[in-house]
Amino acid sequence: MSHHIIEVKDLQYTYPDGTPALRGVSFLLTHGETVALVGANGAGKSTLLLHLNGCLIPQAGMVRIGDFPLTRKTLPHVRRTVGMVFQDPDDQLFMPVVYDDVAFGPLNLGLPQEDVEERVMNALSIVGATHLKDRPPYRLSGGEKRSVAIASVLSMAPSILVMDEPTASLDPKARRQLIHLLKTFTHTIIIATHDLDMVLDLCARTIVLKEGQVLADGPTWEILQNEELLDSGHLEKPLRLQGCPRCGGERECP
Amino acid sequence: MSHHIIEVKDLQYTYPDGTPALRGVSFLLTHGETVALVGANGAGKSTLLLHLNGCLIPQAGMVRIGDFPLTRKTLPHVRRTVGMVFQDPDDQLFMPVVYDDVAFGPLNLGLPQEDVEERVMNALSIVGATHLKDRPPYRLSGGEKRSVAIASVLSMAPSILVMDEPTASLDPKARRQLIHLLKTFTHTIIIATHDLDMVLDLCARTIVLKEGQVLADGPTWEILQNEELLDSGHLEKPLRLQGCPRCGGERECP
Amino acid sequence: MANIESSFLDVSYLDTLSYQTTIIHRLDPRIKLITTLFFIATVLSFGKYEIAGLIPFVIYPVVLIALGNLPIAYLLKKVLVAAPFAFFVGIFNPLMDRAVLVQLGPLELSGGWVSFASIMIRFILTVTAALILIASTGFNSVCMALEKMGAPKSLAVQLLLLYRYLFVLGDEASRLTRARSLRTFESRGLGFKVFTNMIGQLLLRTLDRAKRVHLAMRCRGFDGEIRVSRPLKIGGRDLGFMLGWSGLFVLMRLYPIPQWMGGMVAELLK
Amino acid sequence: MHMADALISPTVGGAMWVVTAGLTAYSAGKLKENIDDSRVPLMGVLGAFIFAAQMINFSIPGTGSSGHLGGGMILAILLGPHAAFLTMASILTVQALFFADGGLLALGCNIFNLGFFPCFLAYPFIYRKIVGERPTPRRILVGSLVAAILGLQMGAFGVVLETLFSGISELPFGAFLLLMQPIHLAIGVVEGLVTAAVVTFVWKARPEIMETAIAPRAIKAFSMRKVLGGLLVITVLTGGVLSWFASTNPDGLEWSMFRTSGKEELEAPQKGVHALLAALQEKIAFLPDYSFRKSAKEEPEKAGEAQTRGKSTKEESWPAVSVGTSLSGLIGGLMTLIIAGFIGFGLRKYQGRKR
Ligand SMILES: Nc1ncnc2c1ncn2[C@@H]1O[C@H](COP(=O)(O)OP(=O)(O)OP(=O)(O)O)[C@@H](O)[C@H]1O
Ligand SMILES: Nc1ncnc2c1ncn2[C@@H]1O[C@H](COP(=O)(O)OP(=O)(O)OP(=O)(O)O)[C@@H](O)[C@H]1O
Ligand SMILES: [Mg+2]
Ligand SMILES: [Mg+2]
Repeated sequence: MSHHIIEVKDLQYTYPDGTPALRGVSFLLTHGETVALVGANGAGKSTLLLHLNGCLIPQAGMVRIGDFPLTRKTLPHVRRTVGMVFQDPDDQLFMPVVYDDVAFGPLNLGLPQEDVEERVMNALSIVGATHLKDRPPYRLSGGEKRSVAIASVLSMAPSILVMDEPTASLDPKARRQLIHLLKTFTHTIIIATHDLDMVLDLCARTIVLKEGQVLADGPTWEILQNEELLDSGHLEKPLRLQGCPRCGGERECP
Repeated sequence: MSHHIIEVKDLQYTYPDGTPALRGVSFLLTHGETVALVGANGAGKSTLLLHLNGCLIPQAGMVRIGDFPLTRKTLPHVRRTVGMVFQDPDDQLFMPVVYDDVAFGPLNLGLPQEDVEERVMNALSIVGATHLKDRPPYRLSGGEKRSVAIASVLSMAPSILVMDEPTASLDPKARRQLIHLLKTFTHTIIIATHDLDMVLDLCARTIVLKEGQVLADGPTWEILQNEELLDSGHLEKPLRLQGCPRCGGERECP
Repeated sequence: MANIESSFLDVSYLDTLSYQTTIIHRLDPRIKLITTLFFIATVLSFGKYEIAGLIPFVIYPVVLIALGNLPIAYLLKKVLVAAPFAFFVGIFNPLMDRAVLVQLGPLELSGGWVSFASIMIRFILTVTAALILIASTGFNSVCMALEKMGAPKSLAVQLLLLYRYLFVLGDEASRLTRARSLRTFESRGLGFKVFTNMIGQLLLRTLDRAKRVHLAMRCRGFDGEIRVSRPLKIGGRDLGFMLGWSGLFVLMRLYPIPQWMGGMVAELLK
Repeated sequence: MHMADALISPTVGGAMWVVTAGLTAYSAGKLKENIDDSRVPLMGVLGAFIFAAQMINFSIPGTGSSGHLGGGMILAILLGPHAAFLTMASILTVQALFFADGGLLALGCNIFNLGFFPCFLAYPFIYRKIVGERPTPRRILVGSLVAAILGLQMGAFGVVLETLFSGISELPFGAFLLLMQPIHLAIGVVEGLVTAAVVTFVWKARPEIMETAIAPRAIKAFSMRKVLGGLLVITVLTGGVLSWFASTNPDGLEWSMFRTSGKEELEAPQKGVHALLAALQEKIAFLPDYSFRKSAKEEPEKAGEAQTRGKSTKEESWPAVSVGTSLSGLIGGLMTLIIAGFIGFGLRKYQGRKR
């Protein structure tokens, strides 16, 4: 199914104030892949993600989602295909109660009432948040907000999920639950994050960005072992691969 | 020096909308300790920290900083003793340029011009941010903002540092630099965080909060090994103590 | 204010321009503020049918743009964007005032057209002057200047804080609109109800932020007064700038330089 | 509905500056009296909020256009009149400086139109009276709607008056009024609805915020009277001083002729010291009195003078100027522009080389 493909070719973007954020990024994601996008603060991760669902239109280069290159014309199609989960769920949850929020997208798609209801309940049950449906979003905990934000995107049945730092400011258990949840998804997923341990758990492939360019793109395990590469990308080994803080011993992996 | 002591006794706090955030918290910190405050989202960590420097006044129970119980009268003294680094540096950097921001506290203390200048430059050089002094805060990167926020507190020469999630949304290298920086401090430090690996590196002692009460209080190493306790506190073992993601082998510590 | 989002970017860009260190940028902000105000007042003091006398005043923006290394195309674009109100009110002049004022051979110009042209020239001059002020001084310095010149402290502090959080909240708002636009199709879901929820949400977050900012300020000894230690000094060069320009403005106001030059050319042609 | 610099005379602009400066000082003083230091950051951040909120818009059904939040009323409700006025002043300053909305000289007018009316009249005398001590959604709706509409109507009327007094625009009073008021009726309805909805939202989500915002500083009627009184005094004073100033100038008609025709100007200084001084004195007081043209015309002698100079058909007609002088003006203007261009170009070159 070629419509789950994301192709980015020599993408460049400079913010109107003159900050160059992307200086020629290229990669190709195929159906069902879960890919991590890592890199230093300001490397351009968020800017790149904003291109994938048409929040930003390429200044130079090309983005293709499925069969369509991203242009103003194909925008509605692209937005239906790509679902974006924001870093701060507060940005995403603006309706008075959770149910309305999750129903917002499907309603705007013009679906009939019953379908909407089914989609909403379905999305909420996938993230395990059915019991929250009548609560106002601004009274939820951090982890709950995150789940609802994901549900509000899932209810639009996107084929590709784009997430910006989904584990930020979650407590360890909520983080773990999120990871388990994402593992069950069969979507094509691209995650920008600083949480390299999550990357290790979720993503087979990793793309390292540095100053708006792709520094490396390959199997997660190899990239996250390459200390030189990590260092140049302002990263470090995932914590679980680092030495034990007490005895200082390196972990040997058979 | 008893003025580096923090004593909290049966502290309770309910938000105006009726949310009970603290339901009787007690502990004692002594001079030079570095203590972690961990717990689930909504456990009351931030609320507790806001009491330590008098941003909130106890509704019941008592907070004592040094020799003085915290009341409206002792507030100025307490605020000089306890420096607070907020979770979102944007909340803390409210002046037009970095220099002004770091100078804000000393100027309010009524110090003469030269002393202010010295303190500002000193604080900036401790966090390695002297080159940023003429930049407006909104143009700094996440890690730079964090450093400047710390400098703006250090310039008031507090004896106790209180930090709320200092590593949130930093890239791995910036996080590591922050940890190194904090290691060099001899202040009494209390850190609320979800980053248990940082706790392992920095704090000899850990306090676990759950639903506004102290669930455990003791040596970090013991607490972070106690799986049952961690689970009940919505936490998990620090990543470096977890099984290897590839071979699944548990790390054995001699 | 049709496109606020791009206005935000403009703010950010103008702000960037003000970080340069040209001769113009280094002048004392108070001097630039006063000179700008004097410039505007002089330009506006001309009669409504004046055109020729206004033209020499172009020299002020031209020189400042050149010396301050400011992008002229960008400034002109900004002026155009702001033009509609002056244009729509001014365009009534030709309709109402049809008496012939100027006769150029067979061409008859009514007073209305002359005064309309005059309005547009004033508009261009005054707006450019204000934009140059901000692009060569920076907003924070203008605030400092205002405060030093006797504006109430609370107003100056207001301006500083407003400017500081403009960017933070602007980001928040643009993320909110972005999130909405991602889930709206064929402009469904852009209605009033959703809008007020978003504004309400943004307002709640703003109030929370204001509370946190206040706490952060209090933690550092804030007692209702903001102290800033940034001495401003007016030197000889600053005075020279102000007096030189003001003198020139007065001269250009008093003497119709274009008429002289035109007259001279006419003499020569004869 | 921002007044633009290009449309006002220095007299009107200056007078309104003085008035707003007075109001600002008064508000700042009031604020200082009620020491509550949490208000300072709140004002600043809320000012930024108004800008941010304007980025979010909604589509108005059936019109294809979109609306957004204006701000004055909501600030008054959340902050009280004095703080709201100051915040409005800072918002308009930023708009004037960055977005070229209005202008520096028109800033006084704009702060008055968009700040004074909603904060000091519409809020205390309309909104507060309707909503009372115990708000209900219905009262908030009615109060916001009426207050926003009337506040904007007053503001629009202010724009009309200021434009009229400036005399730069030829728009007749009646026509301008008929243009401005209905437009601002529509804007006011939208503003009122938005204000009501947002205030209700906050009031339901966090009642405690609204309580602290509304309860403590209900302004008393007597202090309002003082404001209005002070305002009146300032207006009369500045108006008086400025009109005296303006009346010492020659008639607008005469002056403009003087300007457009270069010859007379050239000749003037040649008539000896006496004439020179007189001419100088006329010009130094450079506040033009065109703004008072209507009243000037009523003075028979001056009107008569105008008639002798020009072959006027009706009262709006102006003397035609001979081809020669206008042509020389045109040529001279062009030359000035070219010279200015050269100077700019040269300076930029010079700057570039220095770098
Ligand atoms: N709205 C904007 N205007 C101007 N510059 C911007 C804007 N947003 C981001 N930038 C700049 O673009 C660059 C890339 O930013 P981006 O947000 O994509 O980085 P990031 O990799 O997501 O960083 P982080 O890990 O901190 O989220 C940075 O230098 C940043 O300062
Ligand atoms: N301003 C407020 N008004 C009402 N309730 C609040 C407010 N701030 C926090 N709470 C509630 O108080 C409880 C404790 O919140 P607090 O912010 O202290 O938790 P926390 O441990 O810091 O959580 P996190 O890890 O997510 O930062 C939560 O239930 C929260 O919803
Ligand atoms: Mg990012
Ligand atoms: Mg917290």
